[in-house]
Amino acid sequence: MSKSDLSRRGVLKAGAAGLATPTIFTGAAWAASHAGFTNAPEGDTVTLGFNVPQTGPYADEGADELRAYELAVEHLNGGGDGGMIPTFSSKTLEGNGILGKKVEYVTGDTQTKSDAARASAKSMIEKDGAIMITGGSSSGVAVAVQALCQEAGVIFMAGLTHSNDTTGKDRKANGFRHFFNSYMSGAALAPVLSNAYGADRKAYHLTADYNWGYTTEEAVKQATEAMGWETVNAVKTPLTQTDFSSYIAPVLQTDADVLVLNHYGGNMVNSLTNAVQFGLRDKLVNGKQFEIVVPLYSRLMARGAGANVKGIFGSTNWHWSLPDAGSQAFTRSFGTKYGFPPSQAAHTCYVQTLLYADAVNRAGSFNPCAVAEALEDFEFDGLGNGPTLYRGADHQCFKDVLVVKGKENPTSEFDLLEIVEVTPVAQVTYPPDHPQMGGAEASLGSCNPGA
Amino acid sequence: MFGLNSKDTSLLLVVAVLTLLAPFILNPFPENSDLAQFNAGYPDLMQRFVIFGIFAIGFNILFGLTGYLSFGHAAFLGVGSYAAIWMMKLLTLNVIPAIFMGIVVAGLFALVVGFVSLRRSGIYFSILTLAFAQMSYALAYSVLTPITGGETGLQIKPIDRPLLSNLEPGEIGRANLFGIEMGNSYLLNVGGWQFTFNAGYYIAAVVMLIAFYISIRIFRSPFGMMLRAVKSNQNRLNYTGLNSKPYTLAAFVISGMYAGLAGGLMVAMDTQVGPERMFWTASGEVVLMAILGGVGTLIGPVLGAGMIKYMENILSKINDAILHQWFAFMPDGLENFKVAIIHPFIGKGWHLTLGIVFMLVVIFLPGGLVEGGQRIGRLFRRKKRKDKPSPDATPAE
Amino acid sequence: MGILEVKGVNKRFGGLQALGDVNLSVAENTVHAIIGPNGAGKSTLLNCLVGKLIPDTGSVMFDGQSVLGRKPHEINQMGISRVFQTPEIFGDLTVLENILIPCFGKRDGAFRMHAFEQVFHEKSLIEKAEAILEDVNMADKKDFHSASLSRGDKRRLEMAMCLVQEPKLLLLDEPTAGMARADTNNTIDLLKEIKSKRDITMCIIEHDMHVVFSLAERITVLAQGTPLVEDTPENIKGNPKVQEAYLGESQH
Amino acid sequence: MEAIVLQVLNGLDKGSAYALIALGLTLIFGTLGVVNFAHGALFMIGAFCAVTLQRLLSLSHEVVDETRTDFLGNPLKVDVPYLADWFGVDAAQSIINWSVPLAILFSIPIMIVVGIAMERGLIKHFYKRPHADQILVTFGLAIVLQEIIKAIYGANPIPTPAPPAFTGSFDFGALIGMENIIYPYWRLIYFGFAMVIIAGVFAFLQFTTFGMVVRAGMADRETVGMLGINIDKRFTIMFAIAACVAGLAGVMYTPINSPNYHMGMDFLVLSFVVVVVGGMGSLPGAVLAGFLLGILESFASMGQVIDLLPGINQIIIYLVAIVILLTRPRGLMGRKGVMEE
Repeated sequence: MSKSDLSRRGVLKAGAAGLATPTIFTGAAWAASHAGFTNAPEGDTVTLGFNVPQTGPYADEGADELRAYELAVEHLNGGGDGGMIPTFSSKTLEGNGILGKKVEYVTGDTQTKSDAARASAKSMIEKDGAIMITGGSSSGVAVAVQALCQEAGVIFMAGLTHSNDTTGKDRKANGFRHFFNSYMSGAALAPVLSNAYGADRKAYHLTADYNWGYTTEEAVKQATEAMGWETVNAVKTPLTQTDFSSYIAPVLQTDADVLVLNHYGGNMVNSLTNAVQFGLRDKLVNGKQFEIVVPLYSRLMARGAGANVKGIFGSTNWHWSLPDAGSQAFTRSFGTKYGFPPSQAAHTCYVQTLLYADAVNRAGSFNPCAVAEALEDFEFDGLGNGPTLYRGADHQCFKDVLVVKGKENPTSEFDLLEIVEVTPVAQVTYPPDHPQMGGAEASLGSCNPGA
Repeated sequence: MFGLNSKDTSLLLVVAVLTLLAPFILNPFPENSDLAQFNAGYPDLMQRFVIFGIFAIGFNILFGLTGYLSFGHAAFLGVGSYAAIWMMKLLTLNVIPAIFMGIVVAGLFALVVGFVSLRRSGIYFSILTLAFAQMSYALAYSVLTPITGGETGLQIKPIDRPLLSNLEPGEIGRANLFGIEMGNSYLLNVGGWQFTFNAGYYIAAVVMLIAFYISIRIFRSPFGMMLRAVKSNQNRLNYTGLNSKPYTLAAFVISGMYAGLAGGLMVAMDTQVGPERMFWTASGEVVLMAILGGVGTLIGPVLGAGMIKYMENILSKINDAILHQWFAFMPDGLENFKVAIIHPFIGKGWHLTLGIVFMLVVIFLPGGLVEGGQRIGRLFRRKKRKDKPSPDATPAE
Repeated sequence: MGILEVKGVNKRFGGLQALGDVNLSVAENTVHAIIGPNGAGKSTLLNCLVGKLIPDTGSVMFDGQSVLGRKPHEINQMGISRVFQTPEIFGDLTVLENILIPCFGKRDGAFRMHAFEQVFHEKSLIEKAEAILEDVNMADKKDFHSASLSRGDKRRLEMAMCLVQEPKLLLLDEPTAGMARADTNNTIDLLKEIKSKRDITMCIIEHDMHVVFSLAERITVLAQGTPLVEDTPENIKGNPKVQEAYLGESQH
Repeated sequence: MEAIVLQVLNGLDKGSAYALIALGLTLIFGTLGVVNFAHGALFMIGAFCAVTLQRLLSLSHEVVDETRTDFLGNPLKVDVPYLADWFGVDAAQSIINWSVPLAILFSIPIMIVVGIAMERGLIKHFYKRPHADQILVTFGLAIVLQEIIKAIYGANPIPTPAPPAFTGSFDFGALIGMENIIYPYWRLIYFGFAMVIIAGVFAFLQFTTFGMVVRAGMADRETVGMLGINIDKRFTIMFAIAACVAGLAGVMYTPINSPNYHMGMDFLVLSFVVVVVGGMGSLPGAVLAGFLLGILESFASMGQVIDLLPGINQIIIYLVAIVILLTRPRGLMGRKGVMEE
């Protein structure tokens, strides 16, 4: 392996050897004085910060995100088969880095805690000179790091974050989300559920007792009630809960015939396992088969729950079995390198990196405000979800949403979900001031370039 | 000087000099060298060093002096943070009222928790404090979301219009001290080195020095002596006409106020609060800091805090690509071998390293890092005095 | 009227009558011993005096004030100091600090928030503490870790801690328990010396007759929780009831 | 009424796990005087014994299936367990399905070895050290153990289902004349298993000479030491037994919730609360407190209760702990002077 400078400032410093060159910066951030924005790349490299959970319960998801980032960097720098670059509708990426600068990266551990995630992101910005921060596997972290990036004047390209708040009431001018959200899950799932299970259903919600749980419950509730469903009860469960038996058992006592598990990660694995244990899926209520729904699916969760996910509906941002050229190219590229197909978290992280790089190229500058402008209302295709709009009003991507269900006969431990329906983007679009998204009060603020 | 004896004065001066020169000391490696990865002299980490130093100093006043092991101290840090950020959101972006509010609210909370918990001692006390902290965490995460922001916590938003700050419409407020923003920095390039002098760090450092000075005074005061007597023999203290209850409660509240100060400073440096700041692992962390550094010593907790934060922030950022760079000069086989050996201990494996370090320190250095330092010191002295008669019995500390 | 007046004190533990109608009067500036076989209720009585136990009925007056319902530290502040069976000292502190604590307690009361003053600035208290150490022949050990002292020194230190408070009444709970004969004699000498140097009332609970007869001016014999007799040592020596009480004990 | 019966069952079930872990913790604390923060890790290692056995039984070789393709369009490689080669596909599947019950046997020797290694290698040197040191070193050990498991098995939960024979539910209601009370077989088995283990431990302590010495040691260590009994060896054995109890609790827990590397830490704090509420050093106290807190937690999670007191389900255990410790200074059944200094 060749020896290269880790720090983007290294080259410059070597030139200044022997001289003491004090520079005073005012303003919150860290900037090279001449460029007018934080961490303006000098020399022939640019540093990106990949901030993913490496410890804690989401460590495996973080590891998958990191794989995707490394792949993206390889492709941006002209290595490998280029992945989705050839299928991407925008053609500014030529395998020569970003704006001709070679892409380097630093990694950090969010620990899925907002304090740790901010510390890690700050170290990337302050110490390593990262120009863009991306990654994460929970909405709490995404909101916290997004606010930090806004303050510091760098771009934040969110990783896996599904809460409405990220681009809803907590949206920021410097933050962008490709991943879908609770509202879209609800809007995509409701029609499929009503087709599959009928319009006359009584739903019982178990909801993780924190922000993401609230937004997801609200979204699914509204969407299904609009289809004619009735919500019997909604019970909040503590995040730290491991055994859900005492929440599942009361479901048996009601006349509910659908259980909605607004849980993610370990919570979802346990609550679903417990629900199946209690025989809910074998139950008949009012002559109808009892059903379970998981609004947000991920492959790792499906793996953790094992056979229990079979036949259970949920939504997901992307799945490797999608037939379009972009998805195929990415799956091939990722699978060849790592030996298994990518997860939705890997996909969104990869895409976010490419979108950022392309936006910089189109803007012709690393200046966050220029990049933000290039991303706003940008329409693109070929990155796996069909034609997509990066809406300028809230920095949320609008694209098709996948409704999936647990596969009956998986061929491998990665082949656990099958696509039931691709919900068209029109059905999941909402106005930027939608009440679930913080209403009229929510605002991006203005873009902050740092210096 | 400062009303301290000469030994403590010199300790304070050494700590002051080290703290003020930290931007140099923590950046020993030139920017473009492979070892620059180990540099810790960037604002965020330096701020964390001193803030967690304050937290650990405060914890040590309770645990080190009275022997009461609180397992819920992070709750006071969290409560202090929430109080501080609300102050910034509502009243002013100046950090002083925010920090002050953090101290006051944490102190009041500590008064309540301490009043109840100190009715028991030993592990029963520990579990009571743990229970209070876990309840605070659980409630802040869930039903108190309107006040705490729940999982996503609180940040300063464009809609926040503090009463005393004149912000432009749409401008997001930033924490400042009479106009000096915490993020302001001064960069000094010398040769291949780059040193960062950050306003926030120096404000926090001065606060830490004051906190450290107060803790020395407390340690050497009659009050501090009473607290050590509580740890040593509470029964005797009561039969000596002294009421141990108010002493322990006062120590608990002071220690809670230190935690609140740390919490307030955290918000001042980085305007964000999340509930996981109050989780039991955060309380456990400060216990580890104190024990790792040396319980009951003045400087130990600060060292312990520095060590844990260093590992958390530096080790976790080393990835395989960096390892390959370090060993690039080796033949490929050896390079890969070395990388494979080190791989489990860095990046995502930094917890493993942390666990091993705890075990090693506790096994071999029961007095923490301070004892390690003393042993090294003694080793040198013994070499020097080889010919002289052996030093007399160790004086009592 | 004695400095300590115990009237009609009863204390039961479940079915066991530990103290039954105890009356006791300790005259000021005397050495009063309470003796009795094991289980006679000596320690229970003592604990009732210092606030560790509260009698079911009866009154305990010290210097004209009731001690009942007061906490140990309040009773100590009234002027009762206590020496324990096994020396209770602050093992983690130095000898000098052990003495300084009661000095501060004496001067500042049960609690004072003197968190910002410095111990080493308190010159007068330190001198006072050093003087008392001189009295008990421990001046040369003032910087020792007190946990490292010999048992005899610990006993002396504990005495010094009590004396520095200038108590009106010093309670001694078997001060020579478990000591070798030589140590016992040293302790007797120490107590005699203390007594000779100042006006102090002492109340000794003791098992060892040798100690009792060397020191006491009056003796109360306790048996099965009730005072048997109270008299001068000479009279006690010849009292058949006392011998019976002790003989009765030695038979089982 | 049905709801209450169900929650009692849930409580007993949760309580079983709490009680088993607390029992082991108390055994170690009572006999060895050591506060073992690595006890949760032992529970976790037990659970991963089941995972390991499942993996061992399904050790496979790859067979290329030309008729199907994998995600890259190459011929699908199908993992065929060696067991399937030897016994046929169906028999192999049923053996693998039974890996959790089989793991009970598999885990006992492993837990004994782990327990002995931990005691001899580390804990032994900490008998005379302050509790704070014990806590720190065992906490460090717990981190190391869980990171090792994470490095091998990843951070994601791993499904380890119960044998198909036990996956159904038992119609409990029919038994007591109520409707709608069905309860999963495996949870009932877990409860029964916990009762057997608890009874076994108590019988062992009550009716064997070994147990008597240990009990005497729990009451008064010094005296027993002076009797010239080799207490060291007995300590090691007790530690191994406690490790086994924790390990078995872990093995049997796997079908209830998929095991992951931090399950030990999840239980650690709760089980400490349980031990302290029961009273430090009291075995019956630990068991009683385990079931009590389990049942209260279950009741607190009922919708009607949460509607009345929002958030009560989040804090019930800690709230109860505070109330009990304030009204009963040494927990439910604690002795005076234990861990109070």
